[in-house]
Amino acid sequence: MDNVTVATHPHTHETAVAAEHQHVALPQHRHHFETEEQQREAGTFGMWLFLLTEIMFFGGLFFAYLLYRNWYNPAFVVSSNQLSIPLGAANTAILIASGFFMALGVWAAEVRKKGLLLLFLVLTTVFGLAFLGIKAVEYHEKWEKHHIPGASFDVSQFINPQAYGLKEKPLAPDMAQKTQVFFFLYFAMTGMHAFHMIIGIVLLFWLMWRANRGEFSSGYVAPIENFGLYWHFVDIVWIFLFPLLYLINRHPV
Amino acid sequence: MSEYHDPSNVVNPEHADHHIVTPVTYSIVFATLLVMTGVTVGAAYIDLGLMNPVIALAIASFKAVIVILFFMHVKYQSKLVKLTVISGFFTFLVLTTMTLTDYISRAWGLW
Amino acid sequence: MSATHTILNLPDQRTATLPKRTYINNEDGLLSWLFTGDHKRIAMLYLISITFFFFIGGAFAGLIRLELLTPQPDLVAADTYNKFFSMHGIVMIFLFLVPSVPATLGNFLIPIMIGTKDLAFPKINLLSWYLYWIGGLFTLAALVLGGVDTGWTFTTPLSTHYLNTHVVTAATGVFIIGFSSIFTGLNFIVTIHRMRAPGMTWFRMPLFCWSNYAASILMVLGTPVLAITLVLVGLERLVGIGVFDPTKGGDPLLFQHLFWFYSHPAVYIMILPGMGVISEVISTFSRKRVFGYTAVAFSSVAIALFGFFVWAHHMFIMGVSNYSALVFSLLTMLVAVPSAIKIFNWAFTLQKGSITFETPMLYAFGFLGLFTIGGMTGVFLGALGMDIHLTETYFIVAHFHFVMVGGMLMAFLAGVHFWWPKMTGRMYPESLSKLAAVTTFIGFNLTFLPQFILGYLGMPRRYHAYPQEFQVLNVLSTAGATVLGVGYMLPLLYLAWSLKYGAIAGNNPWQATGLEWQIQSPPLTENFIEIPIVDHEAYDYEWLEHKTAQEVTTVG
Amino acid sequence: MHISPVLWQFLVKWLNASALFPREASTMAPYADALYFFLLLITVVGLTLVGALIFGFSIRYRKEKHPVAIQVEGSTLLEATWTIIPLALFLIVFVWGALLYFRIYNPPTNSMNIYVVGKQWMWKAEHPGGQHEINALHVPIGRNVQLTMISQDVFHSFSIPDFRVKREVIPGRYSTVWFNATTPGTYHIFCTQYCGTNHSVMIGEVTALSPDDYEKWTAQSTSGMSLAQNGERLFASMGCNACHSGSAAARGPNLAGVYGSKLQLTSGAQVLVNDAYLRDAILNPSQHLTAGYAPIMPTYQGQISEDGLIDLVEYIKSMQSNYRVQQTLTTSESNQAAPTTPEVVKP
Repeated sequence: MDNVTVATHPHTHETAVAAEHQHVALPQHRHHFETEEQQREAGTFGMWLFLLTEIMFFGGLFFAYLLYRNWYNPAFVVSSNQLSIPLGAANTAILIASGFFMALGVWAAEVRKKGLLLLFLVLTTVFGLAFLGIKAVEYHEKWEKHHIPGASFDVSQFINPQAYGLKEKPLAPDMAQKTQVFFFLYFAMTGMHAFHMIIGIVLLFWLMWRANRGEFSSGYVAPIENFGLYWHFVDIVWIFLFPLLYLINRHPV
Repeated sequence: MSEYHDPSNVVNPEHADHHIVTPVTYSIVFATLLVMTGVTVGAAYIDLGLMNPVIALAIASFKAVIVILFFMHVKYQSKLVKLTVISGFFTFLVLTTMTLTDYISRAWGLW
Repeated sequence: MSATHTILNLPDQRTATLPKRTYINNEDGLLSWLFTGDHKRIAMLYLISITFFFFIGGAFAGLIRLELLTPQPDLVAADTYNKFFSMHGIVMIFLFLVPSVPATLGNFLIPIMIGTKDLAFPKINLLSWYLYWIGGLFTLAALVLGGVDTGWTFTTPLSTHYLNTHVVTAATGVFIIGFSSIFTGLNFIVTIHRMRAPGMTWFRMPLFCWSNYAASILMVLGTPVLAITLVLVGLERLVGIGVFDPTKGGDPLLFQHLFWFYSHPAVYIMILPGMGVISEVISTFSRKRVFGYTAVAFSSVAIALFGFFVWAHHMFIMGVSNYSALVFSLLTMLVAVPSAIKIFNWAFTLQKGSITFETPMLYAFGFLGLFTIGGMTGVFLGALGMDIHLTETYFIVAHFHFVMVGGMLMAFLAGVHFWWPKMTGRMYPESLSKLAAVTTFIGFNLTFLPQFILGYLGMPRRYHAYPQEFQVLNVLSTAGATVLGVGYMLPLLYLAWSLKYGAIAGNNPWQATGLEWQIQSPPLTENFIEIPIVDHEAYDYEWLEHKTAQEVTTVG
Repeated sequence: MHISPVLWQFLVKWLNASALFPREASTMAPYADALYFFLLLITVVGLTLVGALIFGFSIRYRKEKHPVAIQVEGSTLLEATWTIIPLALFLIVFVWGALLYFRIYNPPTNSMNIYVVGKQWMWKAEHPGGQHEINALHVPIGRNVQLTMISQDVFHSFSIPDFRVKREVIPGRYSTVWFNATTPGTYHIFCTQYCGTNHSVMIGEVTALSPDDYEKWTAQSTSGMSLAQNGERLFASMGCNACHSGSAAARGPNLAGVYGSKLQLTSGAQVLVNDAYLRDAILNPSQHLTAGYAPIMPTYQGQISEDGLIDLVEYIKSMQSNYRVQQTLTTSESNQAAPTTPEVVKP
């Protein structure tokens, strides 16, 4: 084998393997990949690496939340009680459903059913938009309660809960100021999450357009698969945000 | 046999065959996720003290794991992808624990 | 006679021609470059871009040194000076050092070295270059609109509440450049994992690939933390709520933690690819495989791994808990060991070799000396008690310039000279380039050795004016910077000259073993006519000899 | 721009001042320098070794002498050697450095305390006896001096190179450093952390005086009011004594004797009451609630300047007799006329 020089390889194995797999060359196959299998795996792996960066991106926020939650626990408890569990739980269910339809969409693409794929993509989008709608309702409520950090942020509700019909114990004035830290992190985290959702929905429309043209009906599923990974990752972020922001230390009810 | 040309990475340990997950599996996972969401909301209304955040995070982690394994197909992926996923969470853990060494031990001494 | 002194092996210049079809002339027109997916063309685009930014950053360095010629604040106003060093830092770190070797040499060579036609995601590679420019333009905009004076570290609460300069613009620039770097790293990792040629096992890869792989891991996992930190700084400036603001309950040290969680690994992002270059160069010019290949390969990975555990050594005096400082100091000592291993492995690669002293080798020798000093002074700073006196003085300035400029820039220049014939098909004038290497080395030492003394004497960094007793050393340093400037201008001139008038280099002027040297120079767009099968380890000079002998017999 | 006077004059000046090493003017300096020289030694030896290897091999194995390379895989023994020896050296450096670190950042008890407030761009030193200095610090030689430092705005860093001490001055939190000056003279104070436009102007001079001179200086430069006296006024004018009256029925805990004691908090934690605790308790009372008291104290965040907080802390410290850091400066008993409105209160 030593005298096999670099430039004179006969490619026997490759042809053998290719014949074995009976790949039909797809138009989406890029020239620098030797096989579609290699291209597909490279795509998946690349997408996962991108998701790693997303983990670390949200990781910084999660760490900030962890730290300040421990520092200012009473403020975090009462301000998290200001969030609506029914809305949050509904949103969780909606987002999980959206992810479910996305997963079905991947399956539909894999079994090359164009109609089903389109249907599932539409459903994914609809549920995604529903999630954003409910989020907007929640944001609006915070706006009305003056819970958006900044100049008009109002702590009186936390200092004097009885006046607002709340059963909670009043916070000391200095601790009440710290509720602003909670709401900042709340808006930063859910806002960053919603931003990812918006990007995802834009991409969904693009994918629907491509699916409609039949691009994913012949076994080329990488874009759907990789977008699915992204969409599920956004789900996972919410799966952690929901208990952290809404649920922990919910009592007293 | 290192000279063996393996363009599809078939003999490569980093390779895994493309596996199509069925809608049945997806549905089971979906149902589990919904049930777990219900459980975590319910658990939030019971005062368990320190266990409340632990339970909430445990359920969230469980949900995340099954999303990763099934919706994101990691169960059927190569070792490489599994390792990648783990390394991401590991690095997050490094960020958290190493930073916490500072915050936790700040209270220990005067200096 | 000269044949015994050198391994340079150029074809007969009277008959030599450049290959008919190369990646350079494959397509014509500016658009064919701006929309290219070819990793080699993108590498050249990057090379031009980072050279541009290098000289911008260098100009600021020159202005800084000029101001520091005299103790009085006489050349520029204080805030102008602050903008100078901030821009110098931002441009040099984010626009030059981080992309330097990976985005140029790495982009060009990694696919060829592992025997594939391109990086896994050519479009993302191009996107990365565009992001680099968008980020660069933001940075330039911050500069043109009036500058930014936070220093490259964006320290809160200074950057968030006390400055009226273009912090958000510059931070946006850095944020975007960060994604450029993420995409480069992501591309490398996927390519190295997924696209190696048949027979190219992990332990047959050139060490350049190993070190770039290690750096890529850091890029992918570290950079997003910088991104979120800058987002928070931006929000704090724009919306005005304090995650980092002590008056509102935030902790300014949290910023430091998050910032250095990226920015310390960033140091390894900058130096690791340079180490890869040095491995290639030293092996080639001593005709010998790298001593302890596995140790060098694994030390790269070890540096990358440990690199994530040591960031708080930038904060020893900043009020981190002292217990935590202990842990971080210990880990810092551990991360110094792999670098020491590398140095000795390189030195012993020379042993029993057959050494010649072409330009890349001179730069590599420069690297070894300067990096040893840079690394050892890093141990000074990692030692807790010593750090108290030395940190935030010129000692630390000298230390990281020894690592970044003495290390990385030397390695970058070694790499550019080493692969220039491959990238362009032309040779540069050897005597002139040797002169440049020596000039750079002398100028560098003259510039930065005095700064160690200044630092121990206590002169703080980022000072616009300083007490008079520090002047002599500062004059020395400025004088050195002048020499250094000449040393950096020379390659720009003769390399540009060589594009047209340089001798034709042929496929393998250095008689090196890497796959990149077995193809034509400049390479074809698709690199290889046929994907090679690799049946030998990296740095196998016996294989090369065998192959050459065979070619001679078959051709001749 | 001009290159001021003739260069050799500066050469003389530089060599006279300190050529390569700063003066050793505190008890800490020899310790720091010892480690520095050890590290220098390692560096020089290491550099010589690497240089000798490179030059030795370059000469011995250059192509003319050694035309054909002999391929060597590596050597586990050699590699183990240059893994273990540097590791051992670095670990020695780590231990040594850690010891030095604890020496510098662990103020001895009974050191005299001086407060330093950093702000853009000046240092304000406040002696308990009421001496206020800007960009200057007078200290006696032969006494342990502890600096309790805080920043009003951004990060600063208080550095006295000739004493080999430095510490970040942080907004919102006290940090401390200590030294014991050995030689009378004046030494530079630098702000070493970049703090904005006039960062390089934020320098000052520390003057180490012999005990006699120091006595003279304190007598001459007193403002007439000790910090504790200022604090007492502030305590009254802010209405603190309405709750912290010291009587058993008071709504706030009795502050006399609280400094230096262990306090049981509502949260269940036990804390040692020190300067930092007192400051935090004024600004964020609900997190520092003494067990048995209701969280009714308002926050004074943004209402008292750092100087005012220092005065209050000093006052509370002086409200008892069992605190460790006894300040028995003659001037602190000074009882001259004082301003009617406390200067430090900001509405």
